[in-house]
Amino acid sequence: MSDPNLLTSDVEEALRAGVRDLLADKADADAVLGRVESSSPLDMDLWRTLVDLGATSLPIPESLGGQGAGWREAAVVAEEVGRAVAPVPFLGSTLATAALLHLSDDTDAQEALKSMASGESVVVLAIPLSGPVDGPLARTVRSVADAGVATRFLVPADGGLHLVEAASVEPVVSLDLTRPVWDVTFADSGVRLTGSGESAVDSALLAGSAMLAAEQVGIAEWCLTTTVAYLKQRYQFGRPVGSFQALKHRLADLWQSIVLARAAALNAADALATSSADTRVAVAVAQSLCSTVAVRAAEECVQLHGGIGMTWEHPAHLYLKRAKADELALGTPGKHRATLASLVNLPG
Amino acid sequence: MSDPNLLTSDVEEALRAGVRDLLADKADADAVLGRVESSSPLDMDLWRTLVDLGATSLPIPESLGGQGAGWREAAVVAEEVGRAVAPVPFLGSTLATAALLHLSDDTDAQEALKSMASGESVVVLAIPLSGPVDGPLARTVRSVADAGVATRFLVPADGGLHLVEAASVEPVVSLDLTRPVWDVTFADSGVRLTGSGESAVDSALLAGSAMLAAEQVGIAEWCLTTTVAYLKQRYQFGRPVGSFQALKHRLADLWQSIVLARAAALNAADALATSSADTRVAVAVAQSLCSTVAVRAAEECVQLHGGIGMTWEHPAHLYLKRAKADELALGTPGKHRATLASLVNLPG
Amino acid sequence: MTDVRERVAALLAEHDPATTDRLDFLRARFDAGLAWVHFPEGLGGLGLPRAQQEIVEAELAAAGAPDNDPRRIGIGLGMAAPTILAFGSEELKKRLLRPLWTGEEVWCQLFSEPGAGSDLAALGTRARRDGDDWLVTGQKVWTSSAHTARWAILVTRTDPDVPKHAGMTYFVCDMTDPGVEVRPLRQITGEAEFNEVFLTDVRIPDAHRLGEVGDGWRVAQTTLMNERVAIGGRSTPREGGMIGVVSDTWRANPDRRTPEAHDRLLKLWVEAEALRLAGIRLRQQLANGAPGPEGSAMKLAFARLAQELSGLELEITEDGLRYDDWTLRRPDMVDFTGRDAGYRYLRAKGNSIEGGTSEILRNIIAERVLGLPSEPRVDKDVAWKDLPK
Amino acid sequence: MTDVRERVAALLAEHDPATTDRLDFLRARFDAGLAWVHFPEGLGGLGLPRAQQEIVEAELAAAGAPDNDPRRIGIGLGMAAPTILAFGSEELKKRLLRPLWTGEEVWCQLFSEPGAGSDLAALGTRARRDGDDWLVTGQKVWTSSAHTARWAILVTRTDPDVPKHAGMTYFVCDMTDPGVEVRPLRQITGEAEFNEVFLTDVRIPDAHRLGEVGDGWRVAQTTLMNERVAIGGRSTPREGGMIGVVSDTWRANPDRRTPEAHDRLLKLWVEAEALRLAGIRLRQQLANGAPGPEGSAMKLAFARLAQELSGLELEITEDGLRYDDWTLRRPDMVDFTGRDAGYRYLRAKGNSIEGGTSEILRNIIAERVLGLPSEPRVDKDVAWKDLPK
Repeated sequence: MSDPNLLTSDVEEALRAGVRDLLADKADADAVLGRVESSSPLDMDLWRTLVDLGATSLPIPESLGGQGAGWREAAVVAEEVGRAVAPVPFLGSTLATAALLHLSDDTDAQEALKSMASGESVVVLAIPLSGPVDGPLARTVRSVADAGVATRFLVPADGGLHLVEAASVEPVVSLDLTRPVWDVTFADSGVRLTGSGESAVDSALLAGSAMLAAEQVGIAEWCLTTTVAYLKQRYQFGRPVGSFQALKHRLADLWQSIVLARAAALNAADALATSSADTRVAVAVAQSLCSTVAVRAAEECVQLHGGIGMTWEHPAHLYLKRAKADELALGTPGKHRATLASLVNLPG
Repeated sequence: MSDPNLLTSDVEEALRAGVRDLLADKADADAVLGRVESSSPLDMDLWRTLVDLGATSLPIPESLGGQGAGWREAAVVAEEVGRAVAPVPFLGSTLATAALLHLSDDTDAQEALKSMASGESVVVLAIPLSGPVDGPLARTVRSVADAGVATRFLVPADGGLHLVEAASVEPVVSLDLTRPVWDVTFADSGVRLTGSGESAVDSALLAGSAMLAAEQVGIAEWCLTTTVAYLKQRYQFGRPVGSFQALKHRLADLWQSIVLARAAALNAADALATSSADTRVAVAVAQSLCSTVAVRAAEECVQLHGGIGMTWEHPAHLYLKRAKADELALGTPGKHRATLASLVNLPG
Repeated sequence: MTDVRERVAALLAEHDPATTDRLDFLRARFDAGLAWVHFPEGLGGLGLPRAQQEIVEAELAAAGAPDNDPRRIGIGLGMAAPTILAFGSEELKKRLLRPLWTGEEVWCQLFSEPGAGSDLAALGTRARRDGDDWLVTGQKVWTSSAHTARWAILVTRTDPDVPKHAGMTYFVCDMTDPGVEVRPLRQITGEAEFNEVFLTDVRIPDAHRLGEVGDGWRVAQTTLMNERVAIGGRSTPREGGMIGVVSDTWRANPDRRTPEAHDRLLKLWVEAEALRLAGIRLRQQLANGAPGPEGSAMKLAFARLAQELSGLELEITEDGLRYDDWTLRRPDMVDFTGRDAGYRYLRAKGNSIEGGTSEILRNIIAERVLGLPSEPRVDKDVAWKDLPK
Repeated sequence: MTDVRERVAALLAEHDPATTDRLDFLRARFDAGLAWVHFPEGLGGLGLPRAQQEIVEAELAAAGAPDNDPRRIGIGLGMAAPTILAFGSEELKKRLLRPLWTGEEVWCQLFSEPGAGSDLAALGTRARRDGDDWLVTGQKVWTSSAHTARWAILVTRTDPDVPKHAGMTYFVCDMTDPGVEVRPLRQITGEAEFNEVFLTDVRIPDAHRLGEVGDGWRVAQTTLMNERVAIGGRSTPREGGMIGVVSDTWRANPDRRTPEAHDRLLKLWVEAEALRLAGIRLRQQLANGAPGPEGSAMKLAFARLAQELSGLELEITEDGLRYDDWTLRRPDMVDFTGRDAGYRYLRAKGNSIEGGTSEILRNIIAERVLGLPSEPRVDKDVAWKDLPK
C-alpha cells in the first residue's frame, strides 16, 4: 500500500482561509452564545452563505450542481466548523449527502443532491446521533442532529432508504448547545430510493465519522490555541500563568496528541476521498483518537482557564459540550476500537 | 457493616520499627544488589533472623509455635519487605501458611505449620506465581516463587493439597531479581492433607493477594521517598530539580495515589484478620489498585532519577522489577477487577 | 469541669423542642453556651474542649432538637466565626456571632477577584481611609450566598506601595450598604450558584476592621485555615455519592455496555471505594487526635473521580445527548444526585477549581507534605502596584 | 552544475562494487565527492544541494555498492562531522573527515556528566591551558562507543569565573591518549550500551580546538542541532516496530487475553498507527521543504508508546516473570525486537531519558512551539563556580 497524502494542498488551504474568515466574521463567540438559547439555534443565514461559497456541496458532483471536489475538501470545512463550533447543519447534511451519493443512480436521490447543492433544501439523515440505528421503520427517531432545519429526511426503514417529510419535529433540551438534537416523527414512508439502505447508511456513517474526526481536530486546536493565549496574558504570583512548568507540560502533551490526531484525521479523509481499501481502519483509528483528544482539549481548556472557564459568558463551555457530544456521536471511542479489533485481527 | 479499623496500632508500629531496622541493617541496597546475581539469591540468614523475631509466623497460632497475631501484623511485615525489596521467601511462605491454616485440623498440616514457625522448614505453595493454578496434579509447576529455598511444597492436585518434597528445583532467569522463580518437578504425591485443596488454595490466594498489596504499598513508598530525596539534592539549571513544578505535580499525584492505596491495603488486611464477609471485595480492590500504584511509583522513580535511574548500580531497577512482577503475580489488576465485577453486581 | 450533659438537659427542660419555635430554641441554645462549646462563655460557648461538642450534638439530635442547618450557613460558621472570634472587638463579637450561628444573618466571603484567584494576595479592591471610615471600591467574584447574605468577610488592599502580602486589611462588610451591587454569575451548567459583587465607595466603619491595618493576609489565613474540611461526621456507605449513581446507570442500561466502559467503570469503582476508605482512615486519625495531611489527597482524588465518573456516565446513559434544564436557576447548594448526567458532567468540572484549584493543591502537597523546594518567587519583594497584572 | 549521476557512473566504472574491497570502495567514493555531496570538494563532497544525496544513495544502492554502515557510526556522521566542518581548521578537516566517513575511525561524544545531564551547560570537566596544549580532567557519562572510538568530540569548562554558557570550550579528543579511561556503564537491562569516561590530565593540542576559547556552548549547539532526527528515509509499514511484536504476542496467547488488556492494546494500536501516520506526514513536509515541529511530538509519543506497549506485553505474554539474560553484554546498538518482553520493558524506560528527557522536550515544545513564556531563570548571570551543585 502506498503512503496516503497527508499534506493539505494550496487549494485546500485557500478553501480553509475562506471558510475561516467567514466563520470568524459571522460566528464569533458572542454571536454563537447569543444564538444558542434562541428559538433558532441554527444559523441558517450563515448556512446559506456557506452554500453560496460551495462549502456545503464539495463531495457532490458538478453534474448535480456540487463542487465535484471530495471528502478531503469537506474535511477542511468540517475542521473549521469545529474550530468555530458553528451552529449550522453541517453534520446532518453531510450524513445525508454521503447516503445519497451511495444511491446516486436513483433519480430522486439525484434530485435531492441537486436541491441540497443549491441550498434549496436541507436533507438530514434520520438516525439517532448517538446510539444504534434502528433496523425497522421507526415512527419516532430520537435525538436527530440538525433536524430542526431539515426540509426532508432520509429515513432508513425496511432495508431501504426513504425520502420523507416529517410529521413533527420536536425540540429537545440538548447537551450540545451548538448542535442541538430533535425528536422526529414520521407518518408516511415517502419515496423509497433504489438500492440498499443499509449500505447507504453504512457509507454515511463512514463519511460522517471521518468528517467528525476533522471537526474534533478543529475543536481541539481552538481549545489549545485559546488556552495558550489566555495563559500568556494571565498573571498570577507575578508571572504569566503560562510560565508555570506543570501547565506547560500538560499543554505540550496536548499539542503532541493533536499532532497525532491531525495525522489520523487527514488519513481518514484521504482514504475516503481515494476510496481506499483501508478506509474502515482509517476511520476507526481517526474517530476513536480524535474523539478522545477533543474531549481532553476541551476539558483542559476549561480547567486551565480557572474560574472564568466555568462561566457561561466564556465560550469554552460551548466547546466542551460539543466535544463531549461528538464523543458520543456515531459511536463512542470504545465502539470504534471494537470495530477496529475485527478489522485488524486483534480478537478479544 | 461497621467501619473497618484502618489505623495501625502501637504494637503494629513497634513491629514495623523492628523489622524496618533489621532490614535497613541486613538488606540495604548494596547488600541486595550484591546478592541477586549470586548463586543464593535469597538471603536465608536474614530469613532466620526474621523467624527469630517472630515476623514470619504472625498468623500461626501460639499453640503451633506461632505468634498468634494475625494478618494485620503480617501485612506490616509485608510492607517492610516491599520497602526493602528484601530477598526472603516471604510470599511463598505466606501462601503456604494461609493454605495450611485453612486445613489446620489435619495433623500433618499442624506439624508443617510448627516447623515453619520454628524456622526448621520453609514450605512453599507450588503454584505458578502468575498464570492460572493447574487443576490436576502437574508434574512440573513453572515459575514458583521462593521455591529454591523450600524444604517442602504444598502441591494442589486431584482436589486436595499434598505435602511433598520436590524431585527437582530448577533455577529460572527471572525478571524480578529479588523474588526469583524456579521450575519445580514432583515425582511422588507425598501426604495428602485432609480437606478441600481448592478452598485451601483459594484461601491462600486471598491472603497472598492482601499481603502483596501491603508489599506494593511499601514499594511505592520507597520509590516516592527516594525520588523526593534525590530531587531535593539534585541541581540542574541552578535550582534543585525538585523545585520544578511539573515534577512536583507528578509527585503530588503519586502521593495521592499512595494515600488511597494504603487505605485499600489496610482494609484488605483488616478484612482478612477479622474474617469479614467483605474480604473478597476488599482484596480485589486493594490488589488491583496497589499493583498499579506500585508500578507507577517505580516507573516514576526510574524516570525522575534520569540517567542514574537507568543504571544497574542504583537500586531503582530492583523496585521496578519487583513492582512489575508483583503486578503479574496472583492475577493482574484487570483480573482482580473482573473478580470484583461479579462480587459487586457490575456485569460486563 | 462543666458537665455538658447537664447543660443540655437544662436547655431541653426549659425549651422543649417539640413545642418551642425553631429560632427561639436556637437562640436559647446559643445563650446556654451549647452552640460551640469551645467558644467563650457569653459567645455561644463554655470554654470547653472542642471534642465535647460531639456529646452536645448527639444528645440534642436524640431529643429531636432543630439544628441551625449548618450546610446553608457554612461560610459563617466555618470561616467568618473563627475569624471574628480571633480578631474582632468585643462589641463586634457580641453583635455578630449570635445571629450568625442561628442563621438569622447569612454570611458570604468577598475574597477572590477576577485578577486574584489562585493568587489571592494579588487582590486589588482598594480601601482608603476616610475619617473613622474606609471607602472601599473594587470587584469580587465567586461569592456564594451574596444575594442572601447580610454580612461579608472582606479582604482589601490598603497600601499598594508595599509588597502584596503586606498591604492588605480585613473587614466585615454590611451587604445592605449602598454601593454593594450583587449580580448572579451564570455557570456552564446554566445555573448561578455564585455572584459577582461590585463595591463602589462602600463606607465601612473602622470598627468593622478585623486585625491591624496591613495585617489582612494573616487574618485571611485564619479564615482559610478554618475552611471546613470536606469530611462529614459520618463515613459514606459503599457506593455512596456519584459512584452509586453511575453504577446504577450501568446496571439499568445493559444495551450501552461495552468491555471498555466496563473496565473503566471498575477502575473508578475501585478508586471510589479506596477514597471512601481513605476518608474513614482520616476520620479515625482525627478521632485519634493525629490527623494526617490526607485531606488534600482526598480533595484531589474526589475532583478527578467526579469528573471521570460523570464523563463515563454520559457514555453509558440512555440520553447522553440531552440536558435537563439550561434555565438560570439560583440553587442554595450543589446537588450532584438530583439532576441528570449532563449536569453532573458539567458541574464536576468545578470540583478541581473551587476551594483551591487542583494545581494549587498539588503545589501545596509537594511543598508541605513532600517537602520539595519552592519555585523561585518573583513577586515577594515587589510593591503590589508594580506587579505585572 | 555537476551531474551526480555521471559521477556515480564514473565511480562505479572504476570501482566495480562486486570486485572492489569494501574499504577501498568507500575511500574512492569519498574521494569522488560522493560521500556527502553538500560538503566541499576535497572533503568528500561536491558543494551541491543536500537533496542530491538521495540520488547518489539510490544509484549506488541499485548498483549493489557497500555502504558505510551509518547506524554504527551515527555520532561521527551526524554530530562530529558537521561540527568539524563548521569549526575545524583545514588540517583537521583533511585529517579527520575521511576515516570518519568510511568508518575506519569511530567517534564518540563526551558531553554529559554525572552533574550535567539535562543542564549540559553546567558541565565541570576542566581544561587548563598548558603551553600549546590543554590539560583536561573530569568525568563524562552516557558515552556510547567510547570503548571502540578513536576520537571524541568533547566539551570542557575553561573559565569557571563567568556564567556557565560563557566559559566552555570545545575540542576533539584522541581516545587513545594517556589519561583516558573507559569503563562500561551497566544498565537496568543487564547490558552496557554506554560508558563512563574518566579523563585525567589528558593532553590535547590547541590545534584540536573547535571554535574559539569560551565559545564551546555555541559549537555544541551546532553539534546538537545536527543530531539525527529519528526519521528514516522510508515510512514504517503498519504494525512495524513494537506494536507488531505486541500484536503478535496477543494473537499467539488467547489464554492470557482479558477485556481490559484488549482495549488497552487497541488504544495503543490506534496511537501507534497515528504515530506512524504523523511520521509519514512529517516526511512529506520535509520533502516539501516545509518541515514542522512535529518531530518532537513524535519522540515524546514514541517513548510513551514503547513504555506502555512493553508494559502490556509482559502481562499478555506466557512468561512475563522470566528474563532472557542478565549477563553484561556490550551491544553495538539497541535491538527492541531481537530480545524478549522483559528486555523491551526495561530498555524502553530509556526512551524518555536518552537524547533529551521527555521533560526537557515538553519544555522545548511549550516554549518554542506553543510560545509559552519561560520560567524565571536563576542561573543566567551567576559565575559557574558559584552555582549550587
